[in-house]
Amino acid sequence: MTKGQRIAAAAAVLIGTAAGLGAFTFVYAKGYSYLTTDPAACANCHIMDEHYSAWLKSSHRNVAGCNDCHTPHDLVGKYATKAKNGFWHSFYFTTGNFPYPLRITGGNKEIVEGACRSCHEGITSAMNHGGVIAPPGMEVQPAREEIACTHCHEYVGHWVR
Amino acid sequence: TNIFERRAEARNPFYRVVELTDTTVDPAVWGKNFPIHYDLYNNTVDMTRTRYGGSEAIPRQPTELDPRDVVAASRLVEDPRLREFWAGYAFAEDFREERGHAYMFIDQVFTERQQVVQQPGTCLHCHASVYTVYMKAGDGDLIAGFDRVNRMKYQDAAALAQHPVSCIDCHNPATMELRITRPGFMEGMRALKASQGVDGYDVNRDATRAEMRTYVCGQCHVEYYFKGPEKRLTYPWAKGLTVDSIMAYYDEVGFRDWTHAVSGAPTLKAQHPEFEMFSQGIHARSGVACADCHMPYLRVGAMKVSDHWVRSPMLNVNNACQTCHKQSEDELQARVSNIQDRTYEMRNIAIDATLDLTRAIGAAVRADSTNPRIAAARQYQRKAQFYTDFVEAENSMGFHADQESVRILGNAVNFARLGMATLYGARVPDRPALVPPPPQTVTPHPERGGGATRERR
Amino acid sequence: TNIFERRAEARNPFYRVVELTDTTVDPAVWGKNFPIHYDLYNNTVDMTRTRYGGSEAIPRQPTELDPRDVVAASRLVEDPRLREFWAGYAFAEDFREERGHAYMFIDQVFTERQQVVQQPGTCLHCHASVYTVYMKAGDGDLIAGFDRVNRMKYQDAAALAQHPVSCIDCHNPATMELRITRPGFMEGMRALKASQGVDGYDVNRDATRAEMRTYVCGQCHVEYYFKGPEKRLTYPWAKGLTVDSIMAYYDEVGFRDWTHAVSGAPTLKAQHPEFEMFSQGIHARSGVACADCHMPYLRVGAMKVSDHWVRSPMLNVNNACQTCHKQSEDELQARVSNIQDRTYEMRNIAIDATLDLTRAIGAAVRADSTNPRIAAARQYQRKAQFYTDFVEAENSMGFHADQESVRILGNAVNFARLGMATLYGARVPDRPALVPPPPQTVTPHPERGGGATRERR
Ligand code: HEC
Ligand code: HEC
Ligand code: HEC
Ligand code: HEC
Ligand code: HEC
Ligand code: HEC
Ligand code: HEC
Ligand code: HEC
Ligand code: HEC
Ligand code: HEC
Ligand code: HEC
Ligand code: HEC
Ligand code: HEC
Ligand code: HEC
Ligand SMILES: [Ca+2]
Ligand SMILES: [Ca+2]
Repeated sequence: MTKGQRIAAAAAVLIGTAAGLGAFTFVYAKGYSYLTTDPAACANCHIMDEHYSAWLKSSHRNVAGCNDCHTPHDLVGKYATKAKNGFWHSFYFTTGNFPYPLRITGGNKEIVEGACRSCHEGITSAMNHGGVIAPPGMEVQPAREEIACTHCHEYVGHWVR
Repeated sequence: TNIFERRAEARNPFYRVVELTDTTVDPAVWGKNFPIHYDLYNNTVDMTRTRYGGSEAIPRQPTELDPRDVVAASRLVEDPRLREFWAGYAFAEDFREERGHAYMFIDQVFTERQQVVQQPGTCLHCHASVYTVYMKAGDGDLIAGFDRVNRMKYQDAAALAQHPVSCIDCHNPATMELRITRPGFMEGMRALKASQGVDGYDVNRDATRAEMRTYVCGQCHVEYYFKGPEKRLTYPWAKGLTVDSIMAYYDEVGFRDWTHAVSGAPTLKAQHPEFEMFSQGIHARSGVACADCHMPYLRVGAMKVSDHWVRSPMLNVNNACQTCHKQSEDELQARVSNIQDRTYEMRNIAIDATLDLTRAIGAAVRADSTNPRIAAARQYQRKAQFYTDFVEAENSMGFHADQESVRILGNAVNFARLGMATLYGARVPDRPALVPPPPQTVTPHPERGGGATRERR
Repeated sequence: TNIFERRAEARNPFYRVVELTDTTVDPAVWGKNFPIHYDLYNNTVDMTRTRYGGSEAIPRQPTELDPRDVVAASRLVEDPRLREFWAGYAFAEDFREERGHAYMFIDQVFTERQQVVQQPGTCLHCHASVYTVYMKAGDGDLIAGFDRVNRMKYQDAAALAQHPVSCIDCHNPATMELRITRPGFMEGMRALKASQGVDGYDVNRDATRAEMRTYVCGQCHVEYYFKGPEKRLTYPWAKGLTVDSIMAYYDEVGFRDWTHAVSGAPTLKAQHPEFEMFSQGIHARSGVACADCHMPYLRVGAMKVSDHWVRSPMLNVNNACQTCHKQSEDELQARVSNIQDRTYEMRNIAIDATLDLTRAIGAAVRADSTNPRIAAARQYQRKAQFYTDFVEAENSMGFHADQESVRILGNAVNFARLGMATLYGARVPDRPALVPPPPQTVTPHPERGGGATRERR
């Protein structure tokens, strides 16, 4: 085999095993359920047990599942986040070195804040400076940063304590 | 209001009925655009006591000098020691519990502290809606107006104002964004930030929204003094916000509020340092703002609005605390009382300790005014009194910073102790203060988890 | 460990390899059934300093009397004032930072406090695995065995023990449930509960599991004294857990630990009152247990186990604190340091104040031992010293109860002040202490919400 063919074959084997292993993990860890919106899907991993049981007792049990808060509500954003988190989730799950107890990080926190606002647009409409629409010709300063819902409603999704 | 109204309410919460401009001082006009906020704002006329806070309505016989028929309870009646504590100063004549914002203007106009001494226009800075007054007096230059009104007699300045603090004092009329309108706070923050290495700080430009939800209250709930003949309202923050930094500042500029009538000590008066004390507490450290507890969200119809009925959170525990703390109302009230009882116990000890020293100095002066130890003893009284007064004047009775409040009172008792020792000629050994140990450099051990066995030594 | 192991682990965590009985004292045997717990338990040999806690390994030249080649740092070297503070008592000879549980037995056997005085068997109660020792000495009657060992010479009692506190001292061998094995704590809690109107309290029968996660540590981390000729270990809780109640108890029974060498005052020694101090803090009030911070859950594979490496939480911030607090490790460490610095500042002031009084009494005695004021001054030193020692001996440097710790030190400084005033003959006016105001009876106003307008008075 030429050098090129040899490299291609090696690459194929590599990709094949990776895909195979990935698929196996996918199936074994019930990864396929990850794509659904059923909160039980998250609880496949014991690390999520506490959040799942706390969520079951939360005010959002009947109205918002994990993905209603943890993925953007627009279709593209939803599946892009699923893909990103899906990768990192399985990566960390297998390597196992992540700080416990879990901390939500940057991007995922913004997604959650956005989710609150999309469902609670009505009740929070007055919160940003009274929802004032400046009269024509008057430039409205950007509402400075939004006040974070989690500043007060930190445990609304699941009170894991 | 049924579902349809709720839904409608949700979309454009507030109709613009009137045009609000930078000179619309009357809150009733703002109330046309924001009726809910205006109604809540008006509730500050209500007077209800809490254990250590709130205010009690005391009926009063109106007189020619003071037409008020209801006032807040007198702190001098509640604790008679305070008359001797402030002997020789206006606070020994009339000092009452504070009450709702609605009363701030009439309470200042008619307090007996106005009769015993000619107060300057500076007092108006925190007791009326003065944004428009300063702008007019300075022909559009806020700071020039501020300076001009400071120099006026109080009565003349008061004639220029009509309302207690109102919407225009905290809000930009066009965007309803929070803004700072008080020069005292602007200049105070600039000095504070300069001491932290940040020059040319402009609070309206640089503060975040979360900070503004504290700063709008810090415009007035602060320690202050009148600087120089121009009676310029100054917040003593050039060295920092702790009582120790403020004391160092007053010593450096050699300021005294008055000479104590009993001991002749160069004494300072502390006034309502809520902002300074709060800054040392765990809530401030956790990013909690004054408005989170004193103007919590309130659901009205389909909307959440900030509750503009500014009052003791103990009269509103459900909204003020329970969003962040899941304990019961009784438990939260018990926690606040617990903190306040400890502060109250130490506050009473510190007042006794300071008065013991004050009387001892008085006796020493009467015995022999040339006694060389008197000067040093008076300096200790100055410190003991300011540290004690700093907690006594602060209106949360320790809640805003529980450990700090009691640390300040502990230091006050020690200053009184050292003052007495100086007076008695007991050698006050100056010990090198033990320096706290260095910060923990070691980074915590990685989890050892199972497996890492060690033979036991 | 990969996915397969994780999944397997999750199903049945522990295999029963050996039979554990009520006489299996050796932790290594328990370790066969619970290898992970045993490994973690062994890590207490590790010595790492934190800012105010942990322990520093100090190399030492072994001698005939004391074969230890590593000890913890001496507190008397760190703060030389302590030698004078405890002048005339064993603690002035040798007092070190405490370190891991693994060392508790050898540290007690070889401390110089054993050389200066003949200690009784009572000391063993908190320094070795004594459950089996007491049961054997009492032929199955724990309390009888406890009483018998108390009366023995320490050296004879020590010969009966082999291990530091081990599994059997906190766990029922059959069910692994937590249980109390220390008579001192059983009788202390019975006295405390009786003072709260609950008679015949049996901690093993009546305590909840959550309480047990604190009580197992309260077996030893407490203030104590040896009562009567039978040297019975007694916890002074019959009037309550605050320093004020414990002081009142000691005054009532007229107990002193020793007569102070400098002043002749009837002085008390406070020892490691972690349980008492913690009970006054916000964490205890919120149902947080010692084990939540000092034995937090640790993820080992798919399982969660209580981390039996008992140590300073500052060496384990992620597990110890971040389950409940979202702040970063640096922020949480800064919060602890902040609290500890304030306590350390007041602790140093209180030691100075007490020593000033002690020296002044000593001088007065030398000048004229019949001086009638000496007795009253000595009583003030007794109070100032015990209140100061209560915080100095407590090992969290104020963290367990931040405001309470500083309140105690503030009172200590005041006792020292009053002692000096008594000595100078300054009239100490006994003022009626101001009683805190009545609890808030008014129930908070129902929301006024929109609509309730009031004409402004
Ligand atoms: C109502 C909204 C909401 C729902 C529904 C919800 N969460 Fe969350 N979740 C949050 C918020 C808000 C945070 C961030 C909390 C913080 O750190 O401020 C969070 C954080 C997390 C974290 C990071 C760790 C932590 O506790 O901060 C995990 C893991 C998590 N969620 C998993 C889940 C799972 C699994 C479900 C479904 C069982 C779920 N969430 C459902 C709002 C929600
Ligand atoms: C394959 C096991 C597994 C599944 C299934 C799973 N998680 Fe996680 N999750 C983890 C692990 C492991 C971590 C910690 C690693 C990390 O921080 O990314 C984690 C961390 C998180 C975090 C915080 C980490 C961050 O970076 O913000 C959030 C939020 C979260 N998960 C939400 C969810 C939600 C929502 C679901 C269901 C859609 C879910 N998880 C399903 C294993 C899982
Ligand atoms: C999928 C839509 C959805 C999302 C996303 C969502 N909520 Fe909700 N939430 C609801 C509904 C529906 C209710 C119940 C009806 C109501 O009270 O308005 C509710 C109730 C609440 C309540 C009142 C009950 C309680 O627990 O006090 C709060 C507060 C709240 N949500 C805050 C939040 C916050 C903060 C977030 C983001 C972390 C969030 N919600 C995300 C739909 C949602
Ligand atoms: C400063 C604290 C604070 C912040 C920030 C905050 N809330 Fe609230 N929220 C409250 C309080 C207090 C209440 C209770 C109001 C009442 O019950 O009258 C509340 C109530 C609610 C409710 C209705 C609960 C009910 O009683 O039906 C929802 C929904 C809600 N908040 C969502 C949000 C969302 C979404 C955000 C972010 C945009 C947010 N909150 C930000 C304090 C806060
Ligand atoms: C964590 C909640 C919280 C925050 C944040 C807070 N406070 Fe308070 N405040 C309280 C409590 C609780 C009291 C005690 C009320 C009582 O005793 O009735 C109080 C009392 C007061 C009082 C006296 C009220 C009375 O009834 O006499 C004033 C004035 C005050 N605070 C102003 C402020 C200012 C200014 C800020 C910000 C610098 C602030 N507070 C931040 C909780 C808070
Ligand atoms: C313009 C100055 C000014 C500003 C700005 C201000 N206050 Fe006040 N505040 C006062 C004065 C003056 C009083 C006392 C009124 C009296 O007793 O007549 C008062 C009284 C109070 C009280 C006692 C009310 C009662 O019922 O006893 C509270 C609580 C309080 N303020 C909190 C706040 C908070 C929180 C903010 C910011 C949202 C704030 N204040 C902003 C000047 C101000
Ligand atoms: C820096 C802001 C500020 C300035 C300047 C100021 N006050 Fe006040 N004043 C307050 C605040 C805040 C309160 C409410 C808290 C309190 O009473 O402790 C208050 C309360 C009062 C009260 C009601 C309670 C009492 O003390 O009887 C009176 C009267 C009063 N002030 C008079 C005056 C007078 C006279 C002056 C001028 C010498 C003055 N104030 C200057 C902020 C200020
Ligand atoms: C002592 C300061 C102060 C005064 C006076 C004041 N406000 Fe506010 N107001 C606030 C604060 C603080 C907020 C919360 C702003 C934020 O979260 O960004 C607020 C928010 C608002 C909002 C935004 C919606 C909401 O509820 O959060 C409106 C509308 C409003 N105020 C109207 C008024 C009106 C009308 C008046 C006069 C009747 C008034 N305010 C007087 C401090 C004040
Ligand atoms: C916006 C969130 C928020 C609000 C509103 C709030 N707190 Fe807190 N509180 C905290 C945080 C954060 C801490 C620090 C401990 C922690 O990190 O959990 C804390 C700590 C405390 C503590 C323990 C510290 C101390 O000072 O002893 C008490 C007591 C407390 N809060 C009472 C109250 C009361 C009473 C109110 C209402 C007047 C209130 N809190 C309102 C967030 C809040
Ligand atoms: C809220 C968490 C928390 C709880 C609950 C708690 N502690 Fe602590 N403990 C700490 C912290 C933080 C320190 C300070 C550690 C340092 O300075 O390094 C400490 C220090 C100690 C120390 C000294 C450790 C050393 O390194 O010198 C002892 C002993 C101790 N605690 C015992 C107890 C006992 C006994 C209880 C229950 C009665 C208890 N703790 C409950 C957090 C806690
Ligand atoms: C009621 C339980 C209890 C009793 C009884 C007890 N100890 Fe301790 N001992 C402790 C605890 C808890 C510590 C660790 C905390 C500390 O050192 O402050 C400790 C620490 C020590 C230390 C190590 C630190 C130091 O002080 O140098 C020595 C040595 C010691 N004890 C000796 C003794 C002697 C000798 C006796 C008998 C007079 C005794 N102990 C009685 C509980 C007890
Ligand atoms: C049988 C008595 C006893 C019991 C039970 C006990 N301790 Fe200790 N503990 C000690 C003694 C003695 C020391 C000091 C050992 C030494 O310095 O030699 C100590 C030391 C410590 C230290 C300091 C460790 C270090 O590295 O500096 C901490 C933290 C501690 N104990 C916490 C706890 C907690 C939490 C519990 C309950 C889970 C507990 N202890 C139960 C007797 C006990
Ligand atoms: C100083 C007291 C103490 C000692 C000594 C002790 N433990 Fe524990 N142990 C605890 C506490 C506290 C818990 C938590 C119990 C609960 O949550 O109900 C615990 C829990 C356990 C558990 C239950 C699972 C878990 O991790 O929560 C096992 C198994 C265990 N210990 C084994 C041991 C073994 C083996 C030893 C000796 C090597 C030992 N223990 C020594 C205090 C102790
Ligand atoms: C089991 C839950 C839990 C654990 C574990 C815990 N805390 Fe807390 N902490 C609380 C609660 C509850 C409060 C009271 C405020 C509130 O209600 O949120 C609090 C309050 C505090 C406060 C403010 C009160 C004060 O004393 O100033 C600090 C600081 C704090 N915790 C630090 C810590 C540190 C450091 C640790 C780890 C050593 C820790 N906590 C572990 C639940 C916990
Ligand atoms: Ca002043
Ligand atoms: Ca003792």
